[in-house]
Amino acid sequence: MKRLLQPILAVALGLALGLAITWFAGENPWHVLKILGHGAFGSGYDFGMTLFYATPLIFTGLSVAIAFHAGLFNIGAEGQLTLGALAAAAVGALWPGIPWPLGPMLAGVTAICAGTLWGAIPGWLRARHGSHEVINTIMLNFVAAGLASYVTLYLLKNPDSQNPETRPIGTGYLIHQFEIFGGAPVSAALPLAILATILVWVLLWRTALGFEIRAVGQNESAARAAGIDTARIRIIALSLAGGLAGMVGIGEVLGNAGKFRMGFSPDYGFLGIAVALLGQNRPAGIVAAALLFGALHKGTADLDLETEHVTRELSLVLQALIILSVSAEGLWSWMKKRGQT
Amino acid sequence: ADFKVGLVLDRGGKDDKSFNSSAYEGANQAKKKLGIFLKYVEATDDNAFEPLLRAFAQRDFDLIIGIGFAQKEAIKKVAAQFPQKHFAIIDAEVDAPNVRSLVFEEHEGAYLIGAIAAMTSKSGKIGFVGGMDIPLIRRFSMAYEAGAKKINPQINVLANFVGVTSEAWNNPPKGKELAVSQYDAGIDIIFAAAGASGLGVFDAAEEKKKFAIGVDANQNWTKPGLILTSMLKRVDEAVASTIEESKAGHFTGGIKRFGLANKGIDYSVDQYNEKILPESVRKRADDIKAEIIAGKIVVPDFYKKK
Amino acid sequence: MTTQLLASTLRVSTPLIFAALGGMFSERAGVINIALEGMMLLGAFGAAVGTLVTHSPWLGLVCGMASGVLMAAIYGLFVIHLRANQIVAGMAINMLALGLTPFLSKILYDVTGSTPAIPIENRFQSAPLYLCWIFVLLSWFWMKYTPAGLWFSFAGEHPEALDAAGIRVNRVRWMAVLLSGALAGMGGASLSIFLSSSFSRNMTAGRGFIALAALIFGKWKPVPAAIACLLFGFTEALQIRLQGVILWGHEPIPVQFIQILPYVVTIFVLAGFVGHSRAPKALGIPFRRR
Amino acid sequence: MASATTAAVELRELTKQFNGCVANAGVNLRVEPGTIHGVIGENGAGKSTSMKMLYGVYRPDTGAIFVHGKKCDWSSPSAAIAAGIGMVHQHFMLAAPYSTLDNILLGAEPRRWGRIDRKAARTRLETLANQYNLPVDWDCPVEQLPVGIQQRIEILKLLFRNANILILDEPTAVLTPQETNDLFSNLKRLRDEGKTILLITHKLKEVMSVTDRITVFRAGKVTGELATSGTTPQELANLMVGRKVVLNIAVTPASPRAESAIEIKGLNLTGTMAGSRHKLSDVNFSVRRGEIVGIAGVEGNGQSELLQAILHPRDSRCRTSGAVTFLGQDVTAFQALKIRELGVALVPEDRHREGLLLEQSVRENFLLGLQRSPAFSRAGFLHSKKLETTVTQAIEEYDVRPRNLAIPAGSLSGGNQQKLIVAREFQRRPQVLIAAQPTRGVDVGAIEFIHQRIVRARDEGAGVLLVSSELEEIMALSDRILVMYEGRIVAEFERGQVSERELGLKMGGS
Ligand SMILES: Nc1ncnc2c1ncn2[C@@H]1O[C@H](COP(=O)(O)OP(=O)(O)OP(=O)(O)O)[C@@H](O)[C@H]1O
Ligand SMILES: Nc1ncnc2c1ncn2[C@@H]1O[C@H](COP(=O)(O)OP(=O)(O)OP(=O)(O)O)[C@@H](O)[C@H]1O
Ligand SMILES: [Mg+2]
Ligand SMILES: [Mg+2]
Repeated sequence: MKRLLQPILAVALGLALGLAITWFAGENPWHVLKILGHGAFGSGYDFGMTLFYATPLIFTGLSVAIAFHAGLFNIGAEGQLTLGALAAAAVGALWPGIPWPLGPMLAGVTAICAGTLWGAIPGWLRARHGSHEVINTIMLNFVAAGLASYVTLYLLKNPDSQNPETRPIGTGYLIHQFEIFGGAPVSAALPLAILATILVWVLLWRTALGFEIRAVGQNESAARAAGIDTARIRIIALSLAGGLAGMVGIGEVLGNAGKFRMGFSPDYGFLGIAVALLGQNRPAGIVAAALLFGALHKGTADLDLETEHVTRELSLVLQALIILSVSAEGLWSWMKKRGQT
Repeated sequence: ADFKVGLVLDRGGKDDKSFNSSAYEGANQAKKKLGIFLKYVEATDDNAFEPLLRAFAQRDFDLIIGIGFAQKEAIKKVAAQFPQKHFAIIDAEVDAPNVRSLVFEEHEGAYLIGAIAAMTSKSGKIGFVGGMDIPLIRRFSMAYEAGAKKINPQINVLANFVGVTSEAWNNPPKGKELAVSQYDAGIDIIFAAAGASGLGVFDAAEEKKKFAIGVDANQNWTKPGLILTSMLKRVDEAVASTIEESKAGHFTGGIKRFGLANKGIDYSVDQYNEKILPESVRKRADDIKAEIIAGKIVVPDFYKKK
Repeated sequence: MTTQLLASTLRVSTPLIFAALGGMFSERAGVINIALEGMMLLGAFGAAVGTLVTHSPWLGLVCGMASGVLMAAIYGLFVIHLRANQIVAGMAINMLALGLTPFLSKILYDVTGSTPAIPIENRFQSAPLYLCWIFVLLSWFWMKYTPAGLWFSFAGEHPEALDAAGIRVNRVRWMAVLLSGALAGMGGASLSIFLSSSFSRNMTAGRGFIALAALIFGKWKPVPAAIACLLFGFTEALQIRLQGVILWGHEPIPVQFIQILPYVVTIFVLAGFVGHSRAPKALGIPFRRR
Repeated sequence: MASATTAAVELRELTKQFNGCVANAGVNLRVEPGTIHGVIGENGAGKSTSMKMLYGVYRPDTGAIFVHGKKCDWSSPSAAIAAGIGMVHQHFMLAAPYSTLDNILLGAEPRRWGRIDRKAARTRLETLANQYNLPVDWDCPVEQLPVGIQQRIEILKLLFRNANILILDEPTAVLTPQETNDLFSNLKRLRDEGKTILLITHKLKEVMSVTDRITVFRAGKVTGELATSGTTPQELANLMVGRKVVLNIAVTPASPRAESAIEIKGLNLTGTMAGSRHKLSDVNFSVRRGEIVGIAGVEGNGQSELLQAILHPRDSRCRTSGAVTFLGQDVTAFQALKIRELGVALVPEDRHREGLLLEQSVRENFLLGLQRSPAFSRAGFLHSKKLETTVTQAIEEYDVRPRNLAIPAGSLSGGNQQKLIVAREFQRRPQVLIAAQPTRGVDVGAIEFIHQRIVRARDEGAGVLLVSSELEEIMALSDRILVMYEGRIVAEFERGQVSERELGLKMGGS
């Protein structure tokens, strides 16, 4: 009960703080709140956009969380998802003729493999050379961006566009988009994300491997004493993390754009860190946190449109305040203490 | 009631001092002149264009303008869903009866700028600093080099890029470092097409007392006496005229090109640079301009290069 | 060529050194500092505004420090007092700075995302270049020879021991985080009033994260961290000079490969020579006495 | 008689709860000035908690603390330190990578021009170290020092601060007999100089030999306060546990079988295992099934390295040459897990570091190392129902308190944590049992229990390798005793062949 109530209250508090700022900026907070709610959930299309933003955040949230359980900090989801998307687009652009069920499967697997590789590298470096995964994942983000830029400009350039993007993939690669969302690009990637969530839960809490991952994260020397090959587990965990982040590419390339676009991600990888930690690194929590972030992202975009003074900058401030107050563990006990005295 | 115009700006935002600023300026001029209702929004990411365009359409805006080529797909989709609304897009070609595509022949301007730089350079070395490595910037650099070579086939042209992610548009310190290294290598004029990073190039020019060239808007005033000229891209004119025609009921779809011929692209001369840009150079530049307009010079276009 | 490369290296590393030192203080005291980026960004903004108002880069620098401290105070409130997860709160601080700076510039100058240009005579010409190394030495001295430095180290390594020795852990951490904000603020200031002539949106462009990497690279010690910053600065400066150079054939190497060079070098250097770097043991763990 | 003077320390009705878990439920304690006062009690009885409240680390929920008759209401150790109280904690308060000197002067830095005057501190400390015969290396990072020395550092801390009320929480748990003797003579000397000392320990012999009065804790309460001269170890044990305890279990002689359990030939370590000070050179020995072989030695003479080497023979940081055979199989090319799967159980020397996942539940901790065994997993998937019933039975059988599978292992008291590990490892029905310091920091009741279990495992046919620095334990349990000194086996004795004194001398290298 407390575990549920606490985040809800915290969101409410963060929202209140943010609304206070919009009031300060000259808006009616009640009006702002209504726009937020309407922008995120008001229509099938709005809700669809919320889900559309939430989907990649589920993947990156899971990615960060699984590494976290192994005691590793994956700042590299951004690079992993970039490579995942790039790989999916490359397959689709190089062999556009591949028919439907085969195409998405092939491109999907490639995306996962590319992400996995990009996660395995820092995992291997950490396990075998002891170099810190935080630095390596940050560095690999930059390297991934460079590679993506090279591929989109030199190898798979889209001749019909000024955008830095690849040629479109074959139509056989496109995955199902749900119609009930009135055109919002909610694709089969959403059920895939839910499936991934369930699989991660099963892996972490119902399998021996998952137990070993958590054991290594909790106490490396105890895990080693128990016979667990900690180096191997670390590599596996970061590879899985990379694969999960790579799955963002499936939704983006096969379910939305139909190609790889440079900079398509509004920092999904970094937001994934916040999503994972807000969701307390638990799969269900991650889905909830991703939905919250998706709704905020969509809702605040509408604020810019609907109000006079609230710009996208203020929306960022609002989101930051909500994240801050949700993360404030001690706020809860502080409020309780206040309540008693 | 009022004629309602919605402006969806690119990620750079209203005050990017580049084509978003310019577009906003143009729309604002139209607002003052025609008394229309104007609303602008700034996109947070590439996936936000479509919902924003759609929101304008649903709220009964008469004319919706998307700024930047990144909105191409979104405009295409939304325009098809709202055939009775008018749309316009800057920098991209969308083939639909209710969409006007406002495209600029940047290569013509960059060619001219290259020629001016080559004429002014004493060292025989000129530079180019681009923001993010994307086709549009390649279009600039390619024509710039060709223009310079036209004047001086032996000239050395060095092209650098700030980065490969969108942060490259917002990194003045790095723009400055690139420019400093170019100036140190003997280059005496740098053409900056790098968004806010270009400000760093101007800072370097100021420190090294060398010339720089601005882009999009007239940037001559930022460092008087050091900005040789600016390559103008009249997004403001394009936006203002589109609004005007649409309000008057003369809206037409199709592609509208802005180049040297219709002064959509030009180079700037004003009180800040008339002293440093000699009469002879201006004269020669105007000749080249005329030749391009007349088709006597064919400017290489990166977009057409396959 | 070499002196220019050297000068460029020193310039590029300056903001990184300030920020890495800032990160050093808070992390050595046990507080993870992902928020460096945000503190730098607000510092850059504050410094630009301060310089525009006072026409003095030194006062501008002080304003930059104060802005960094302000951001650090918000961060400290959440991570020390309210025991927020330091990584989440750090990301949120970065977001806050990203949103707050254009918002404030809009209020102050009616321009979102940038400040007016600062005239050249009001900007630093070279002072931060030396100042950062003075701070490296001061930080080294501080950590090694002052009681507060010793407390910082223990707050990060074994806060219970510090507590048992009668020193309030959270006070020490507050001090470290605020100091961290001041230094990161100076790093930001050196971006806006030294390396360029105004504030512009998101002008830190990931430097906070690079500084963090340098800090880890330098094993959380001031001098090695500063040297790591120099390495990053050097690869960056080299990268700038390699762009467009034709090594073989007719075409220059694609700029993309040159751009990723610093990062690839870092990965190899780290794997080859540096090996384990041990984080302060209590890094990231809020302290609470019962 | 005592009430005439004011007590040095008086605790009145102290209570303290941790998230609903009652650690102290009305503790009353009175300590006369200039005495050594023993505090004993089972694991988890609340000894450490009440001492931490006295020292200001924890704040009491209710109750009052008086020091020299003055009511103290402090909220941090700094006030307690100012009042002349010093404490050596059960888990040392030393920051591993920093030097001895820095660890001692922390919080009491002598200053000069705002900087730490390390020279002055060193001069003063050298005097103290000579005076009390506590030599240490001032500049060495404490992590490289053996625990015995770390203990000295903790005591020097108190002396450096001029504390006159000294609290020592289980200071002897990690000491050799010789070191314990030295410590006690120092304590007596300090008492004679007028200091008041509170000593927590599980070793009844020690309380009997060094204290003046004793307070017994049970379940968060004080169950007795007696003069040392008027009591017996047996009485104390009974007061602590609340039932009769067998202090010395009678170990039946072994009937070793022919098959070997462990066979070590020419084992060497020249590598660079982190923190290891002693390499192994030419270690040879064997353990047959059905016997207990004890390895005696002062800690830090290569015992940890030996265990690492035989359990991780593939890791070049642990073993450089030599053969390791378990149950007749050469395992030098085996992964650690494969070795464990042969039927090798391990009670690690440091339960926090190597034995437990402190934040995970008791249930999960039970699974550690067994997660791949067919009993609990099938095709990689865990069998949670089976685990649930097994753990429920096991914690009943091994008396792990409280009987709650869901609480984190870290919230168990030390003794119960140890019992949890024993339950887990013995549950495998091991053929080879490696037990390192199996009763460290564990109360008499639990020691009795664990010793019984080890003997039972032997009688069921396991080969037992017992590593312990506790002479009594080695002497009582081992069928054969090997002495380790500076990475070598320097002596071997059969049961009953050697006296405690002689063994102590061998351990010291003579
Ligand atoms: N920080 C804490 N959080 C939660 N529970 C605690 C904490 N410290 C102690 N406890 C609980 O309080 C009770 C008393 O613990 P305490 O450490 O005082 O026992 P002890 O008598 O010192 O035992 P031992 O002989 O094992 O050291 C135990 O049940 C323990 O689990
Ligand atoms: N952190 C590390 N730094 C350097 N080398 C390491 C590190 N971890 C493992 N290694 C090396 O990698 C190899 C495998 O390590 P690991 O500890 O998993 O041993 P293993 O071969 O699985 O054997 P076992 O688990 O049985 O000890 C060893 O040779 C070890 O030296
Ligand atoms: Mg192994
Ligand atoms: Mg205790």
